[in-house]
Amino acid sequence: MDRFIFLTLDGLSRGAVYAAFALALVLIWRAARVVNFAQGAMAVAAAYVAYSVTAATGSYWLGFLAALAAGLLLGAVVDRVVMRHVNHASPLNPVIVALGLVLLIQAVLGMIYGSQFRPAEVPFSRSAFTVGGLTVLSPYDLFVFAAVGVVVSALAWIFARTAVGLRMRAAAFAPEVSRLLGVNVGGMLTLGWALASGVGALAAMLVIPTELGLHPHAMDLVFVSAFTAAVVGGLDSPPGAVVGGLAVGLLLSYVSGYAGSDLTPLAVLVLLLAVLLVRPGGLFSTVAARRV
Amino acid sequence: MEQGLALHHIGVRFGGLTALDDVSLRVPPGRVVGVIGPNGAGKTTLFNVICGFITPDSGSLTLDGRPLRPRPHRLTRLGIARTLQGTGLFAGLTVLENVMAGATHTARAGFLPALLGLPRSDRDEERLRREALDVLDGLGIAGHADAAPGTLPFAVRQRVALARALAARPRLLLLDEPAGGLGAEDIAELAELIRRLPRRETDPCAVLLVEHHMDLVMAVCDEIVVLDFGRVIAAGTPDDVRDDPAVTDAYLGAEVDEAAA
Amino acid sequence: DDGGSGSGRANVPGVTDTEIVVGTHMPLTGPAAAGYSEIAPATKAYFDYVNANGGVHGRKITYKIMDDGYNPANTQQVVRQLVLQDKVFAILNGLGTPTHTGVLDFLKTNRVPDLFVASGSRSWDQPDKYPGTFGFNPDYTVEGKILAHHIKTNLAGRKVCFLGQDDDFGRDSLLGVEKILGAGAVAVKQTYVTSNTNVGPQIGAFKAAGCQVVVLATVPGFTALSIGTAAKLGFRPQWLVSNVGADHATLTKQLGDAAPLLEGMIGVNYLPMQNDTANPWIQLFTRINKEYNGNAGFNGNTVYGMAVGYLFVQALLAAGKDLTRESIVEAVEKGGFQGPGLAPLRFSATDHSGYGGERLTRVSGGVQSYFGPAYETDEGDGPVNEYTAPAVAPPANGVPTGS
Amino acid sequence: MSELGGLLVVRGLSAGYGAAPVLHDVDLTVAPGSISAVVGANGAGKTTLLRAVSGMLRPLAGRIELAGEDLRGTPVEQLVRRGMAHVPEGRGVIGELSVDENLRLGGLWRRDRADAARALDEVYQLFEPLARRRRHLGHQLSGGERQMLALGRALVGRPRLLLLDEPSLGLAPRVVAQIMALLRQLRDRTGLAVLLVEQNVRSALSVADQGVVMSLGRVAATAPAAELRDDADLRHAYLGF
Amino acid sequence: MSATRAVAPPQESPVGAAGRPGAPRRRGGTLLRHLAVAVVAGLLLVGVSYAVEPFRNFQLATVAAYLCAVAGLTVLTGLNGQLALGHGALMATGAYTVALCQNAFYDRGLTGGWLLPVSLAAAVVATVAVGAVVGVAAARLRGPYLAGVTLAVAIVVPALAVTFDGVFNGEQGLSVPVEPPPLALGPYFPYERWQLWVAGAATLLALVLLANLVGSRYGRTFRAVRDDEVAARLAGIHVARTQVLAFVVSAATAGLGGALLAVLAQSVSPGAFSMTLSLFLLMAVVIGGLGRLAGAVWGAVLLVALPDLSHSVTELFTLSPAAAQRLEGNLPLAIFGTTLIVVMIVAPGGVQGLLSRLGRAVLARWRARRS
Ligand SMILES: Nc1ncnc2c1ncn2[C@@H]1O[C@H](COP(=O)(O)OP(=O)(O)OP(=O)(O)O)[C@@H](O)[C@H]1O
Ligand SMILES: Nc1ncnc2c1ncn2[C@@H]1O[C@H](COP(=O)(O)OP(=O)(O)OP(=O)(O)O)[C@@H](O)[C@H]1O
Ligand SMILES: [Mg+2]
Ligand SMILES: [Mg+2]
Repeated sequence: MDRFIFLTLDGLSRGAVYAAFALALVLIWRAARVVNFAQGAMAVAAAYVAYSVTAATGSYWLGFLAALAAGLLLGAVVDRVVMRHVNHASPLNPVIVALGLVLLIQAVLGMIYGSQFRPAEVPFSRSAFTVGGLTVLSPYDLFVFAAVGVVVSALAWIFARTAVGLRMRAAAFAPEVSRLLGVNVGGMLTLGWALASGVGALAAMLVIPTELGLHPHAMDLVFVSAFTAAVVGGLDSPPGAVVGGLAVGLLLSYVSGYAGSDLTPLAVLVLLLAVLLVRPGGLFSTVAARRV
Repeated sequence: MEQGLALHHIGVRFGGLTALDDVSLRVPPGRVVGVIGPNGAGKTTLFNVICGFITPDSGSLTLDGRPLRPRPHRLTRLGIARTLQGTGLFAGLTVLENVMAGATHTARAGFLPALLGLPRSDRDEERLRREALDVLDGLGIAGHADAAPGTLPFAVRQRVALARALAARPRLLLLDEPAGGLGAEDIAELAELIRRLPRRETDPCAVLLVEHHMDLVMAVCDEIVVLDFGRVIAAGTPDDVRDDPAVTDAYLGAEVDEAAA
Repeated sequence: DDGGSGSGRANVPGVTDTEIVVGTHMPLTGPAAAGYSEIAPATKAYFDYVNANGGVHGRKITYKIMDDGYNPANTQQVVRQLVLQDKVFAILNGLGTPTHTGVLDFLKTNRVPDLFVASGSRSWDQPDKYPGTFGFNPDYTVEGKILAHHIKTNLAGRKVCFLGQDDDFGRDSLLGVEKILGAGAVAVKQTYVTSNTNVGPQIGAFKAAGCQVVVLATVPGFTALSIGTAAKLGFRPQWLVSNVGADHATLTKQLGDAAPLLEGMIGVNYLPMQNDTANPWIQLFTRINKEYNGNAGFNGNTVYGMAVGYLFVQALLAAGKDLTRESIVEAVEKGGFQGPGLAPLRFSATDHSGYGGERLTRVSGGVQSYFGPAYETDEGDGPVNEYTAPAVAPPANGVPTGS
Repeated sequence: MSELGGLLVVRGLSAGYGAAPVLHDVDLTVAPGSISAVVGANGAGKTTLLRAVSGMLRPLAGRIELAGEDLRGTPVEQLVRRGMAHVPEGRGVIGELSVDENLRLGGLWRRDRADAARALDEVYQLFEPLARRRRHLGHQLSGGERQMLALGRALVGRPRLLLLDEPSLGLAPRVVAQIMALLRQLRDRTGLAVLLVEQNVRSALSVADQGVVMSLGRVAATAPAAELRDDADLRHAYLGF
Repeated sequence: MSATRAVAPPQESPVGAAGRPGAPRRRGGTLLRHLAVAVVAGLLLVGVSYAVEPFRNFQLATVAAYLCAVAGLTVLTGLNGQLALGHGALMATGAYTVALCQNAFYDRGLTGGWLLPVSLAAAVVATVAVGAVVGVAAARLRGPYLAGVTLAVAIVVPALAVTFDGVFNGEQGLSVPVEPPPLALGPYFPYERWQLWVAGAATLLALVLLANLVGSRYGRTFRAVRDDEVAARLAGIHVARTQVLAFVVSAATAGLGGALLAVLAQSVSPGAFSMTLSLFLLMAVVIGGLGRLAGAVWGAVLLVALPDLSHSVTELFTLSPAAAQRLEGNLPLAIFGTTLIVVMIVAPGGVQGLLSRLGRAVLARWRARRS
């Protein structure tokens, strides 16, 4: 039983960061109908900015803010300089461009910072509290939960309740028509990219300290887990991303805890199939489209 | 035995919304049956039931007296073809290929001959191509055979869609608003064509027509069924229906005079 | 100068009177590049130093470093490019078990000497099957045995657990540990895969089982991760770490503020400690690093790279002026090399493995240093013996002299 | 003639897809508070004309003025703010958004929130099927319901100039009549100007003040609608009835 | 007040006036036509194999192996619209099958030229089986959801090699014993040339079959399903079956490609079939020109040449040791990435799209000049 509780808490705290990163993927999907394979690399770039700022100023929080700012900016730049000029007629074109961006960003980071791991600082202790002999969550885990909670609520609110959210969705689904309705489609796209990239940067700040450390490839594996999470939850749904993230985190924890970590990839595939064969649009997919 | 397609007491609901309610309908061979009704009355839904896109919550279908459990991709094999509201053409195929695709179920050569590029497959393709061109010719649009549908005027696209349905050599053709977006001249031609279909020598076929264009409906239909809120509110010959006050009220409105002119 | 007189000279690929071209494959990019990408430049720096001091038999060494990103498919390409296109004389210190395994047959078919492979797999020691291939690192089983020997003699009675990478590395290492401690002696055995960076479940299992000693057959990233995760759970066993993942400088960098957790960690090594500034080898290598390597970060990988370079120069000297592919293989098989290593190099006609032993290290006061004697053993059931040969000093000018 | 005081004035407009122009040298004037019906055979370029006017298609040559201001260089999204609304061919309902969201989108750009809300209610009153389906997604609607939604959405913005591309497409005769009546009413009450593209020539000309006949990308004739209705030669030549 | 008549009323609509163009029937049967092209290409390849050095031969052979997989993927993704990120895993399936077969043969002491074709066929069969299973699941999924599942497949299959290391020998993988070139070719026949011949022949065969299929009604149904599933069903096409078929066909070629890769490398290991490979295959498909077999050729060439080129470009710079340490490896990647981005922006139809655009422009100009 203790083991189960331990694995559950462990899985939840991992799942929360997957959720955060999955949220970034959901955001960009909702804003631009693109699965942004470069999200991980962009987030790492922002985390390196945090590293530099923290190293220069000695303040974690300055670095943290710098990462968010860098994330927002990078997202906007990627949209304006690159994605804007990509022909979206085939959904594959942006995917390939994103892969090109991954190579470019990782190479540039490698040139600037080298390919060594860098330590990633944490703002709160990572030592877990002990409750009745059972180690539970650390202050850092609670920080992660809080951050993810705030972001997901904010996003859900923006999309469902605000005019900007409605504009962003409209622009993503039907750019031409939206333009006729007075929506600044270009602006919405840039905003979407910036927001997504900002959330991605936040996720990187949260996840990298729990990983091997800061490295140009630090988010590669997280990207895969987060993409899985987003797909499981339904790419259109921020709450889906959270549920998907937690589900993936728990699954990985249980499988490596009870069955052996070499089976985790297989478990992820099984989860994907189990969910998608029943709900091909993810857990939180909306009503299936009327097609005739 | 009852020939043709028949629907018996069909009911369809979407959540709380009743789209079809106890609808019965017959399309005997050689007839043109029209379905009209206000927007959202359930006409397209009715088509979807016949095509198997929607399984009705109640009621049943028969084809030539035998029970019918329609599945979309089996439809052409049963001799039923349908056009879509909007045109639903394959944008990446040429007009000719679109029409050839409509006759997929008549292809004889299997996978292996196709993979090996055997003459058997070539001959099959050649036959399909010829037949498709004939259909296009019959509709007067063979000149567009190599065009991409996206660049064609709307009226031509409508005809391509019709050609694709006809290429399947149906016994029953379901037309969903075929006159949408057509000019008067095109509509007149379309009317001529629809009237001819049940009576032509090769591959005669009955027609079930959904259309808001009253000129056309009145001109071509042997029989008209009027739906409102998913229920049949009137049925009969065009004249009967036109004079039915319930129909005027729910559907035709003031336009009825002009349409009849 | 009678350099041109050798009969088959013109036919030896990569060798002229003035130059020897050798190549290597390493991950310079990608997730595996961390750490490893520093090795080849260090070797190259050593060669540049030798070249500046007149080269070997008048020949300068050109070292072609190819990036394979630790992807075996890339290794195929780049090694063929080195051999077929660039016509290298030999492949030196190709890195990685899965990557290098794939080119063994190709190198054999083309009779390319395949020297001092950078991995502790046993595959390199197959003189019958791959006569031109030689290892360098101590075998993972040897390492496991030496770590276990320490447990047996100094930590007897403690509950021993094991975390290993889910491949040859982890398996061979566990094999070594169990050879010494007995098959049932390891209480909890866990594995990890590099594609899953959450080791919480494994460490949690150790904690739950009350492990007191944990042996890690992990790459540096996962050493740091394991130790960090354990601290998070309030679990502080005695760590014993494979040489692969025990470089203190690397781990410190990765852990950052959490570096004090490494206090007390026991590792193994067979080359001088990079922080041992009194060691003449380290003094030599530091100097070379400053002058020929752009004063890049100096750590265990730098020492490793230079040690490889030193050994290769020794082998070239031993092969004589009339350098051929056969002569260098013969020279290596003759063995008898002495250099910076603390353990013996076991090269012979029947043994193509590299270093045959290691010495234990401990982190104390933030400094990693050797303690106790060096050990040597085999990968079979042989005993773990102390290795007592005295350390040798580097030659005065830092370039080995012919034997 | 009302030409001088045109709300929309198009001069020498050429536009097309790719290299070959579809529209050649089109001149057109829509007076404020008037309805102009553009009629012509399939492929005559009517849709292209509307797209060029609303900026969805960049003209190759020519000049478009709205209330005396040249529209060149004005981003499409700015046009609604100038009082122009375009209901495109093929309806342009955003299927992934609900009926309510689609409608709200029509008035989102407006400062006057209260009036936008009022306009929304008016649309619901006007198109009662929509009121019953506020929460439904756009792509659940029937063809005609979508058409109503697209039109209603344009009305929420309370435009001065409405570009309608075949609004009768897929609508029941009664609704078509209703819409035509509505257009007439809006014209009379609010001074709305409409550029109406229709295949349903009769009903279009019945509400229009001015008829514009297009043929092969050119304006073949411009005449008062009544005249066009009654001129059998013209009708036969261009409209086929 | 009078009507302004600007143009004359239209005469006759052009529709139907032009007789019956409808794509003139090609001369000769499909098979003959495609075989003829393949024979010419094959002869060309033989010529080239003598003209260039062994390393280039090996590179060309690698191109051939990739081409197999890329061509199949372009059919699946370009013609059938299924976004698959897991073809690296299918290649792995083929590669491991060939390895297991060849090892089994050699362990039993069998030798002969027929072994390799048998193993390659076995690889194709095994991959078809795996492809069918994945394809059935894939047929229910669309767009990014399909991408998600196939990405998981791309990760799982190589991982299985580690899980079942008793059979697949873990990370280290298996070696693939292959016969030397037949003695009839002479004692000094370069091995790399022989490799190119083997890979080239197998790939040309696969391409001929693919081209046949794409040109047949199956190619048409693939595209119809991609464009509009509802309309396709109404046209009598079984959508799911078509999608599975497309998946299986592309799996077969991926399997063959993987098998050839294994034969070329004389070894297989999971690391060679990572997720990166799957993504690179997709890149090749798109960069070459989505949905075109000719585009697949460009894609496969770029897959091999671009890293090599980027590396060569870097070698032109002479760098200080400090700079070299940073740039080495990274600069080629940066060049590679930038090239991808620029190509996608400048030529969204890929290389083949660009070429046909150029071709059409030249043709148009030529015609204009002539008339
Ligand atoms: N999949 C669905 N989910 C929810 N509601 C639906 C669905 N399909 C149809 N409806 C509703 O059912 C009703 C009937 O729709 P249908 O498309 O059959 O109407 P129709 O008679 O074809 O109308 P129109 O003439 O406007 O095309 C409409 O109100 C529509 O909104
Ligand atoms: N996207 C496009 N690409 C290329 N050609 C096009 C495109 N859209 C329309 N065309 C061509 O431009 C011409 C005019 O088309 P347009 O849609 O403006 O005609 P229309 O008068 O609106 O016809 P309809 O009554 O069919 O709607 C047609 O010949 C058509 O084929
Ligand atoms: Mg309908
Ligand atoms: Mg139009």
